[in-house]
Amino acid sequence: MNYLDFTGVLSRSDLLLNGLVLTAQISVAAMVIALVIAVVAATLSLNERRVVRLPVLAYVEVIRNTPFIVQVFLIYFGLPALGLRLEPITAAIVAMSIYGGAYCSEIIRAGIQGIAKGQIEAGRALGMSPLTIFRHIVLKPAVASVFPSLVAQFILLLLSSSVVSAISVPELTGTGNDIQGLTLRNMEIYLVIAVIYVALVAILKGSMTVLERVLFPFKFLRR
Amino acid sequence: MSSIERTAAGISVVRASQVCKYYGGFQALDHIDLNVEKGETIVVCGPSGSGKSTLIRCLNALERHQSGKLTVCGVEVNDSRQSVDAVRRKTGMVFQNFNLFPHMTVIENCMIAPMKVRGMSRDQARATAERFLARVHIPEQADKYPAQLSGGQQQRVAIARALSMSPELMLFDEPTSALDPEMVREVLDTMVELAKEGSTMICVTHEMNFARQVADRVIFMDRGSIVESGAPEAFFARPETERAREFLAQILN
Amino acid sequence: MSSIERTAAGISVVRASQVCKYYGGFQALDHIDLNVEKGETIVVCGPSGSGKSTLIRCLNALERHQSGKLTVCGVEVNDSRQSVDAVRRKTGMVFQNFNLFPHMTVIENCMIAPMKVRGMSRDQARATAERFLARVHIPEQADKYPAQLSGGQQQRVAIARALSMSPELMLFDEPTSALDPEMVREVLDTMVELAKEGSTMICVTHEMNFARQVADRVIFMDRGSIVESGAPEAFFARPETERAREFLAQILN
Amino acid sequence: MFQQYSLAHVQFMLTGLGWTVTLALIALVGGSIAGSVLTLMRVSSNAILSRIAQFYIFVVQGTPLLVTLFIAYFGASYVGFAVQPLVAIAVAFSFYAAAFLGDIWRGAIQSVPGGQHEGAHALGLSRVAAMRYIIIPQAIRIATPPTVGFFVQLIKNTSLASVVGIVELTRTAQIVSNATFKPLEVYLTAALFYFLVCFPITLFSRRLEKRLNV
Amino acid sequence: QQAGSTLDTIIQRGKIVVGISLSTPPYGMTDASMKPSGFDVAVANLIARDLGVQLEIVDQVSQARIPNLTSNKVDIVVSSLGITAERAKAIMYTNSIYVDEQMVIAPAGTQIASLQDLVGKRVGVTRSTTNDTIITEKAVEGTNIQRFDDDAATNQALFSGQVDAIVSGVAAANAINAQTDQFQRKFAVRQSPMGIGVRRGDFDLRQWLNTEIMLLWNSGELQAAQKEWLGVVNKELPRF
Ligand SMILES: Nc1ncnc2c1ncn2[C@@H]1O[C@H](COP(=O)(O)OP(=O)(O)OP(=O)(O)O)[C@@H](O)[C@H]1O
Ligand SMILES: Nc1ncnc2c1ncn2[C@@H]1O[C@H](COP(=O)(O)OP(=O)(O)OP(=O)(O)O)[C@@H](O)[C@H]1O
Ligand SMILES: [Mg+2]
Ligand SMILES: [Mg+2]
Repeated sequence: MNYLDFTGVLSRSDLLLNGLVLTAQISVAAMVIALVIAVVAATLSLNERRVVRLPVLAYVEVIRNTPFIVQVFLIYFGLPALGLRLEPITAAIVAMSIYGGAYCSEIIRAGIQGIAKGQIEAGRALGMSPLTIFRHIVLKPAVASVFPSLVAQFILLLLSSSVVSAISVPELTGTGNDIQGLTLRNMEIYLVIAVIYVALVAILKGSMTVLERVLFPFKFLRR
Repeated sequence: MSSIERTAAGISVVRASQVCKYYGGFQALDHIDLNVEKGETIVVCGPSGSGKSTLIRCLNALERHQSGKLTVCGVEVNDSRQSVDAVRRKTGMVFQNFNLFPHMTVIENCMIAPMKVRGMSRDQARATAERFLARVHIPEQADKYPAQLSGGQQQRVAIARALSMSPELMLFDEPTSALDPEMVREVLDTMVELAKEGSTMICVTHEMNFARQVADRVIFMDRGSIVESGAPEAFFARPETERAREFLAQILN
Repeated sequence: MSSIERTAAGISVVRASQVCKYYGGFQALDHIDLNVEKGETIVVCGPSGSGKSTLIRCLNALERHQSGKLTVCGVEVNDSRQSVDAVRRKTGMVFQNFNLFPHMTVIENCMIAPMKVRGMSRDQARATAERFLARVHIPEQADKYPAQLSGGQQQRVAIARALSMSPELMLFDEPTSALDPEMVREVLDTMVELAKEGSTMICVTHEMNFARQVADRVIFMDRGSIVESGAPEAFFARPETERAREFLAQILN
Repeated sequence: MFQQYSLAHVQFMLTGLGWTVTLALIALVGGSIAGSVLTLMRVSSNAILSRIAQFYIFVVQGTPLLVTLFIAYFGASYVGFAVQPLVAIAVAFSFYAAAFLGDIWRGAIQSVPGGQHEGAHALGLSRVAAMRYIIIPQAIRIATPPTVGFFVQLIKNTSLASVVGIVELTRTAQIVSNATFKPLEVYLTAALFYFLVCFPITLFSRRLEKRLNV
Repeated sequence: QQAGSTLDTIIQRGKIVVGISLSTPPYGMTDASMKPSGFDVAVANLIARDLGVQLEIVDQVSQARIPNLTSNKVDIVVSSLGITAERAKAIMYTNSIYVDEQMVIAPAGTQIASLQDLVGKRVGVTRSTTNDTIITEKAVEGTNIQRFDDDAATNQALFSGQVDAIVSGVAAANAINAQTDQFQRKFAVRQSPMGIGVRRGDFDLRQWLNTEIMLLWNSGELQAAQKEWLGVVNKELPRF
């Protein structure tokens, strides 16, 4: 077997394509939900009251300090014990969102804290309420300033989707493992998968660069 | 303007009596007494750390004084939400570092408060904003972002932004000290126009020519107290205290 | 000092002839001719973007000019490693933002170059550093970190650091414009002392009183060119060009 | 034949934890060495070297670690090396860590303000001396918190080494859960172990960050 | 490649390296003192004993069984390795050491008697196992097959109701019944013989192993191992 033979892998490219599409779908869904979770969690984590702050900090720390695979198992196999049964794909999206949300909330929190005090004072001096200041003065520049870190986190989230094959989601790595079981061509299949992931990451990065320019034109100004 | 007429002695815009402000154990304002009448232009000067910014910031409730009585634009400044909101709505503030909102265009900077605080429609707010941008002589920069402007232009936008709320009192905290020397003039010119049009203004600044030109009164602060206060000619010609003399010697080389 | 005597016309420290510098397509220096003799104090002024910093930075090879001939302290500035090293060793530079090394104490800031460039022993370097810290009047701050000092003190450390390499030419790029008004004086005083002790200095600054007091020559730049050059009294009293007149009117209010 | 979940299992998982930490340390050391090389390539003025490093970082960061591990583990034999599993894993993890550390450290070096380079050069310090005495000491302060943070990620990611035969914590959990049929309890225990190791390091990295920001 | 055959190498170095999945009870697992045990381990021990060499066990997940062999990580694979034609293209098999039956297992109350009854149902199986190959091949259109990475996950999916049925070996079914009586064996899908995996071209090693299997069968030690670990004794083993 010491030669590379891609025919077996390529003849099952339809399977791979399905896996790829599913990977893209669950990743994008998770990114969107994670971002919403992150904004809420970041906001709450900056609340003065400990009762509000502490649960959020606990959420973030527990997620950040345990392996993702364990979180996936607990959601898929553990929740039914509490009467909540999620389909594999739903469970995967939920797990990825919770996981990504914890990391992104740290990033967004840093962004919010990085907003110059003078910005908030200017808002106050204009008579704006705290909520108006947060929505109109703080949030957008905060997200804009940490956008590159968010993109990096989204990429890690995309890659972490390879783990959810463990709960029978037929995403890219899972499909690859299935094909591997059929063809026994492990090297070939992993090389192909690696190339696909790198391509997916490149596409994600590229579209985020464009999105950044559209959403935050003020970051790219030259006098 | 009704609120102003309600105050005791004619049309006082600011009445401070025995106002004290502490940061922890440090006393930043020490029994400040100050009256500002409608239409007056006051220049505040003094060495670094003397409490000039603190005073200005207490006037629009960005900082809260701990004792003494402070009435601004007819509103007594206290901890209540209504008082703070009312005071801030009636005062406009211009900061040393402009503090423009970098993610909004110039005109959006001037529209946001009228829309979100006064509840103006977008069109109304735009019309008002355009008017004030014209008044500070940069109507053509309306659609640029702050980062695309020079420092002097940015500070003029900040002035327009404050004016867009039609404040009864304008506060300036060293508005020209972050500017390149060539841009100082354009901002001072704008401020001179405002003063001559009859706005009530309190300006912390070291630009003594500005003080000579338009100030009705110069106030000299040191270590949290108002040490001297008087017409600019008198103040510059014959400062009463040793501290003021020293300070003027340094500032005027 | 031998290197200086080698130059053609007496003891020129800087000889620039037809020096041009481009950033991409933009011409930042346009055929600059400049001679500075040993012991001279030159003040460079001009509007923002006129190329003052670029000129200063070309003089110690922080930027590389593209055409023309530039000799500094007897060394022809070109791309060779030796030339760049020699020029930087013979010139000292003081920046607007101090650029002190935040991870080193004040005295370490002044010792690093003598030790690593001149190969001095630690003790020798410490003795030299102490001498120069005394000269800028802050010997007692030796063991503090830059962040613990005021802006004026930091800038004086930066001057001591540059002096610690015993440069034949000192370059200053707006050394006081990042300082609070009260600290400007202490730095200018230090510079005046240096000038009076006979150091060769080129200073970009808008402090016109400093220029009047110690400059042998004022150079006015605009759009990459030296537009005027002359004794300070003449320059301030009768600027020859319209551009210089405008500039002075703005600077001096 | 089928066992109650017991203290013996927990002890067995503790030996797995030992491997987990060992692997992470190996990766940190190997990754630091390779990461330093990448960092130097990345900040060097040689455009080709910089590009190569950039490409390497992009590809390794763009591939799931699981896939990288498989390629490293099985790939060696395709090109004719017979390597011990542990060696293959150590190499794969080091390559992986290098890509991230190289990126973190480049960022740290580049976030030292430009004025520091100029200050050093104006004093006549050579490029190497400026790096050695001025830039790198400051970059290390900037880079320490994210490096410690990445170490936590590394500890968690060693769970993937189980697929290529290292009996580390996650693999011990798999083995125990299959012997006891109690996956939930077992995985919760594993999660607790990971948390107990990772959380103090996270806290430490936070403290560092705070201290350096002052 | 080393000089001589793998068999020579094993004897010369005095050690045989055997790939076994230790997370596949009762074939490969760990005992109460966390030593490797199970049917595959018992067979590997017998082989090492008769070769007169030491035994080194390399733990491996099921997907890694064949790659480990083909990439020289192990000498042989004794790891509940079902014999299929596809796999036989990549590696060589010895004669079988056990014949398993693939069962469909489902909650006691459900009516499942044939492959047809699985249509519309979620059927769990461990990825890359013979179980997977067989159900993938035989399932009627409309069956929803869900693949998990190991038996623990597959079983857990059944217990937690995330799947309606699973496909598993007899021994694994025994293991489930030992835990609970909520689940029943519904029907057998197919019999599948298991062998020892050898690298392609290692004919003398395979020949030695075939000889060994015959000797172990005749001495009754193989049946004893089947009885002890799998709870079933095959009446005969297919040979080829
Ligand atoms: N938030 C704060 N907490 C603690 N002390 C403060 C705070 N703000 C200001 N101070 C202190 O109060 C004193 C007065 O400060 P203030 O900013 O009003 O001075 P200033 O006259 O505006 O000086 P400058 O000319 O430097 O702006 C200073 O000693 C300052 O250190
Ligand atoms: N690294 C660079 N790349 C491109 N253009 C530059 C660069 N540095 C300076 N310039 C341009 O060269 C011109 C001269 O710049 P320089 O910094 O010398 O001006 P200056 O006279 O020092 O101005 P200032 O008073 O604002 O410091 C400016 O138009 C500037 O935009
Ligand atoms: Mg102030
Ligand atoms: Mg400059």
